[in-house]
Amino acid sequence: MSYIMEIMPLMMQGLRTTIWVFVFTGLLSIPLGMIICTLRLSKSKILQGTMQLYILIVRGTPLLLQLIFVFFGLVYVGIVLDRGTAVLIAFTLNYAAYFAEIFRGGVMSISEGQYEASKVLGLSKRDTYFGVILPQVFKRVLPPVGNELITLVKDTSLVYVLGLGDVIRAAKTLSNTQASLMPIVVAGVIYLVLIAIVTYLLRRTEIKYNYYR
Amino acid sequence: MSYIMEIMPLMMQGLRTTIWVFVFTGLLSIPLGMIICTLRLSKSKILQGTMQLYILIVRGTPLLLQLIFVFFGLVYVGIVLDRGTAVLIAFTLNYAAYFAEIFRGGVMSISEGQYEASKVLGLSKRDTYFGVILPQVFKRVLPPVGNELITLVKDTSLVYVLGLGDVIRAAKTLSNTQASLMPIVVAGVIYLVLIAIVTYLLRRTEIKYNYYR
Amino acid sequence: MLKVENLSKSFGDKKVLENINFEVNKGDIAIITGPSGVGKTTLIRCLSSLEKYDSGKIEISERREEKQYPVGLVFQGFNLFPHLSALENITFPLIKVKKHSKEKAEKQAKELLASLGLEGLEESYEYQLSGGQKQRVAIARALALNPEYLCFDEPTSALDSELREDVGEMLRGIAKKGTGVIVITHDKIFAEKYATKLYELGEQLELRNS
Amino acid sequence: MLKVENLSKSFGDKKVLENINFEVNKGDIAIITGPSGVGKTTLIRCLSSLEKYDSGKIEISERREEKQYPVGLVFQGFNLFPHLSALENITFPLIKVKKHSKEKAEKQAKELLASLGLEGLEESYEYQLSGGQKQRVAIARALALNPEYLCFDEPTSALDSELREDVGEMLRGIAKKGTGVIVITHDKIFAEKYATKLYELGEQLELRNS
Amino acid sequence: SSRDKDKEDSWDMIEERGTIIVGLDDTFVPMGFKDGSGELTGFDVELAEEAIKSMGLDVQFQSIDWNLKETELNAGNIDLIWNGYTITEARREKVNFTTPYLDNQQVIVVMSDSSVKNKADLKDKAVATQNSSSALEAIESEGAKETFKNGDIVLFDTYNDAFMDLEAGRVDAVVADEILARYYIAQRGEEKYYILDEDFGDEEYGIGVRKEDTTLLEKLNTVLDEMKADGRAAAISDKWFGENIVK
Ligand SMILES: Nc1ncnc2c1ncn2[C@@H]1O[C@H](COP(=O)(O)OP(=O)(O)OP(=O)(O)O)[C@@H](O)[C@H]1O
Ligand SMILES: Nc1ncnc2c1ncn2[C@@H]1O[C@H](COP(=O)(O)OP(=O)(O)OP(=O)(O)O)[C@@H](O)[C@H]1O
Ligand SMILES: [Mg+2]
Ligand SMILES: [Mg+2]
Repeated sequence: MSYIMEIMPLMMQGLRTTIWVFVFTGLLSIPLGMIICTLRLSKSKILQGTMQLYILIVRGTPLLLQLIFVFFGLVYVGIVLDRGTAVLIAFTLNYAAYFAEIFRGGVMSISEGQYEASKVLGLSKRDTYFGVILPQVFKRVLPPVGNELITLVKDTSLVYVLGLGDVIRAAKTLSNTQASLMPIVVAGVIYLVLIAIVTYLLRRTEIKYNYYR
Repeated sequence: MSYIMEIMPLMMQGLRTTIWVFVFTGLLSIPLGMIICTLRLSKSKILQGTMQLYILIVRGTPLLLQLIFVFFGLVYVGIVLDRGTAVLIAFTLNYAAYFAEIFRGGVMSISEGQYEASKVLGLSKRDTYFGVILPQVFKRVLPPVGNELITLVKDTSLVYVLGLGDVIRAAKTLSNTQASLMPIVVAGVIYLVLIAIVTYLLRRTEIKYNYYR
Repeated sequence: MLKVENLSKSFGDKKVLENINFEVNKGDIAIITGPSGVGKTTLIRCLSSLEKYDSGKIEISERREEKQYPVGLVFQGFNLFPHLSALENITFPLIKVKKHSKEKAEKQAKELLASLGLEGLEESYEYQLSGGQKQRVAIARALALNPEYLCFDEPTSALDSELREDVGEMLRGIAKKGTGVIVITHDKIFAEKYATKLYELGEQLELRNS
Repeated sequence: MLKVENLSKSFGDKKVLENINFEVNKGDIAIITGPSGVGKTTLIRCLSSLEKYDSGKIEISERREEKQYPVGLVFQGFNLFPHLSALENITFPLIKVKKHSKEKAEKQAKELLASLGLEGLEESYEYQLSGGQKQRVAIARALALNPEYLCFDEPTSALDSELREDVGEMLRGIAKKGTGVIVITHDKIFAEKYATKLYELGEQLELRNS
Repeated sequence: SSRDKDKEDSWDMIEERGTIIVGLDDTFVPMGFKDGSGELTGFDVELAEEAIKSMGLDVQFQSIDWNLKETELNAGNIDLIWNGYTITEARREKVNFTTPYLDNQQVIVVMSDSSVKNKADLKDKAVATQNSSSALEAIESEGAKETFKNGDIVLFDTYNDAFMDLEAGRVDAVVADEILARYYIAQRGEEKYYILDEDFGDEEYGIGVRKEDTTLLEKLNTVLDEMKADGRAAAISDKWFGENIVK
């Protein structure tokens, strides 16, 4: 017990990093993902193509490399970001691409009949999208969005490459100084708890959407 | 050009690691995921509970920690695995849990009517599952399975923690010795190509399943 | 007038409609019968511009000045919005397309539902409705918008004879007010009773009486 | 004999069936009519054990020695298997449940499809079929398995009158061979013509004639 | 642009700012690491604090990924690499080093019951070290890597992992900085390990400075000399190693 108390301050310091990266990325990337999805599905070939290229590059390369690129690479074109900003930009741009694809999958899974009904009722593209399609999409994408958020909790550990200390880095440091695997086990438990909380909140939201089938 | 030639040998060595981890994990974890999904949906409360716990722990903790645990932690109970085996075990157990949940989502998305029709036709549970549900599930889970495989390509870089050198580690090492970001850009391009290949194969499979709507 | 000239349509190799000619005036109730699989649904899907046709022409003269496409459709499979209640299925398009206030839309929707025997089901979702109840919500939703022409794909297939009469009377009502009504049905009695023009779709679309 | 005693069923607060009594013998064609939303679909879903009921009893005497549940059902919404062709929709259960060889199953399925006017559509998938064509595939799929009792939920709603006759004759055929047939329909003519027992479901299930 | 700024001596800028940013891998015991309470500590950390304070400036520590240390330095994110940083030829091409302040050896550590008794025995054995470390450079420059098992060396992210692997028996030897190796051995149990008499060469620790920062380099060298002369360096060394090993 006293052992746990001893390692807790550093772990908590790491936890703070983990949580802010998670919360801000979540809050920023979901709306951005929706915008990207909308542009990706727009009529304009240019917008479509740009978004497709963007999604391809972001999903086609590791977030770790993207972090390095945003922080170190942009310096070459005169953009010097501080560590926190670089992390948020890289994470948000990365996760927005994933969310955009999830939303797109959701939009395309809505049956043709819903579009046809909207069309013959004379609903505008806009009303169809926001009134008929998106509300049904939300229900369907909740599970994959949840998965992505859980992955995000774990991906936060990549901030180590910019020298930020998250839970895992704290655990590895402590494991190093104490030559023991115990801090790693503690880190595992911390993640489990975090993810249990996220899962609980997701389930509550799912229940809310269960009013129809 | 000669510069590219200089960094290529180490990059290629890394690429070999990336590819075998990807291929073997893919081949082993998808069938295992199907088995876990089946057990998770079985009638036995014990099996259900065990699988739920397993999925919770695996998805609730980072793969990085799982790798450390399998490779270093198991030594404490006398199980000494070689690097390759440890990597495959940790990756397969991890990805199988994700695939299991994707399959379960697919199974549950099949409309009640399909189960009811099977039931009144007198089809056995087994025939319903393998003849009616799974074939429809395959079509629906293809996109999320594809996403997971693309994530796998990138996750292979975690093998660094067991002392294996993949593309990213090669790039970081070269970037360090040459004080240049170029190797990192090259690594990005390698990933893009790998993922483009995976995406192409996935699209081909999707087209195959397009015979019905 | 809604006028169809030499309309042809195939799915791949399969010719479904060939040189169909046909016209409906406002105030008409045109009823189309014909064997299963002959192309009736395909025809009215072309009319309401859900399906592209290979050749021919569909002309609509004297269009009201509105953005809304002038041909409505009640689907064979209903296509209700599952996330909206029976009432909302009707009010949502009214509010969005007709720009009605919420109150006005709800008043109109409730009256329509009641006239189709659905009082008390305003708050039900699609999965809670019986076959015939879904069908009536779909009819109410289309009627509420009052399009210039309105197609019905087997609107009484899941209804008992009393409700069929109710639907028939409603169609007469809207026809009288100037809507052009086009109905597909297998119900001969219904067809004979309510048609002002009765067609049979076989190889060709033939006028049986008017 | 299939015997229903004091069957009651509600959805939440809403009582749908209350103390229903009813029996069907093998060889009967029991036809149930009744207003939309009264509970007909719910009743036969209980018979084929898709829905749990709150109280009462459903007894089936003289069951053949088979694992298969003895009451089949053709759904109001068809529920075809979308990943199987029309032919496979029929052969798959035949091969799995009746253990027919593939050849035998295909032969039987083709005959059935032909007798329902679907020759040439063996390889079509659900999305390629018209409303009435889907309905007939669903009927063929249920008939092929030859259950002891077979329920039909509005089996002719999407069919023209000629096909209705065909279906009616088929029902007679299987009833003669010893199947107990239960049909829900809104088609009075069909009901009068083919029923050996005609019921109307209102507050109660009343026998109209037999 | 910042690129041009990189080429200028940044001393004026540092003085104006009043702070020197020291980059370190905060998992690197005993030179610079975070203890359980999250405080940075270690020999190099204390030495740096003392030295920079006597230059009249504040010190700020910045954790970095060790693989990217020179990238961080040249991007201007940190001003110094001061964290058991071995002076090697390869690194000299990218950074300037202060005069060495510690001696170090690349020692070979095996389990005490190992059959490996000298360098020659390492042939066809599995050998591990840390990635991007000076030990790796030393091994490669001796051409020893090719003689190891599979003609390769096992590279871990931290020495801790390498020692755990040694204990598990999956590698036969670990090549590490002596100072570091002694710390781990003390932590994990002295009797379990054996340090071979032969090694992969002597080395020296220095502080890494940007090539263009000649003023900073000069001032650092002066301060270090003063600290060695007046015994402040010796005191810190005593605290961490029980003896004065500063040279
Ligand atoms: N899941 C449900 N939840 C709540 N109410 C339901 C549910 N399913 C059916 N109902 C209600 O039960 C009643 C009976 O439905 P049922 O489908 O049995 O009617 P039906 O006689 O088959 O009508 P129809 O001829 O229109 O198909 C209806 O009023 C319907 O609204
Ligand atoms: N997507 C499609 N691909 C191929 N064939 C199709 C497709 N949709 C419809 N068909 C075919 O076109 C023909 C006409 O279909 P349609 O739905 O118009 O018939 P219908 O007259 O409405 O019949 P029903 O009374 O049975 O609803 C049918 O033979 C059907 O198999
Ligand atoms: Mg049709
Ligand atoms: Mg019904």
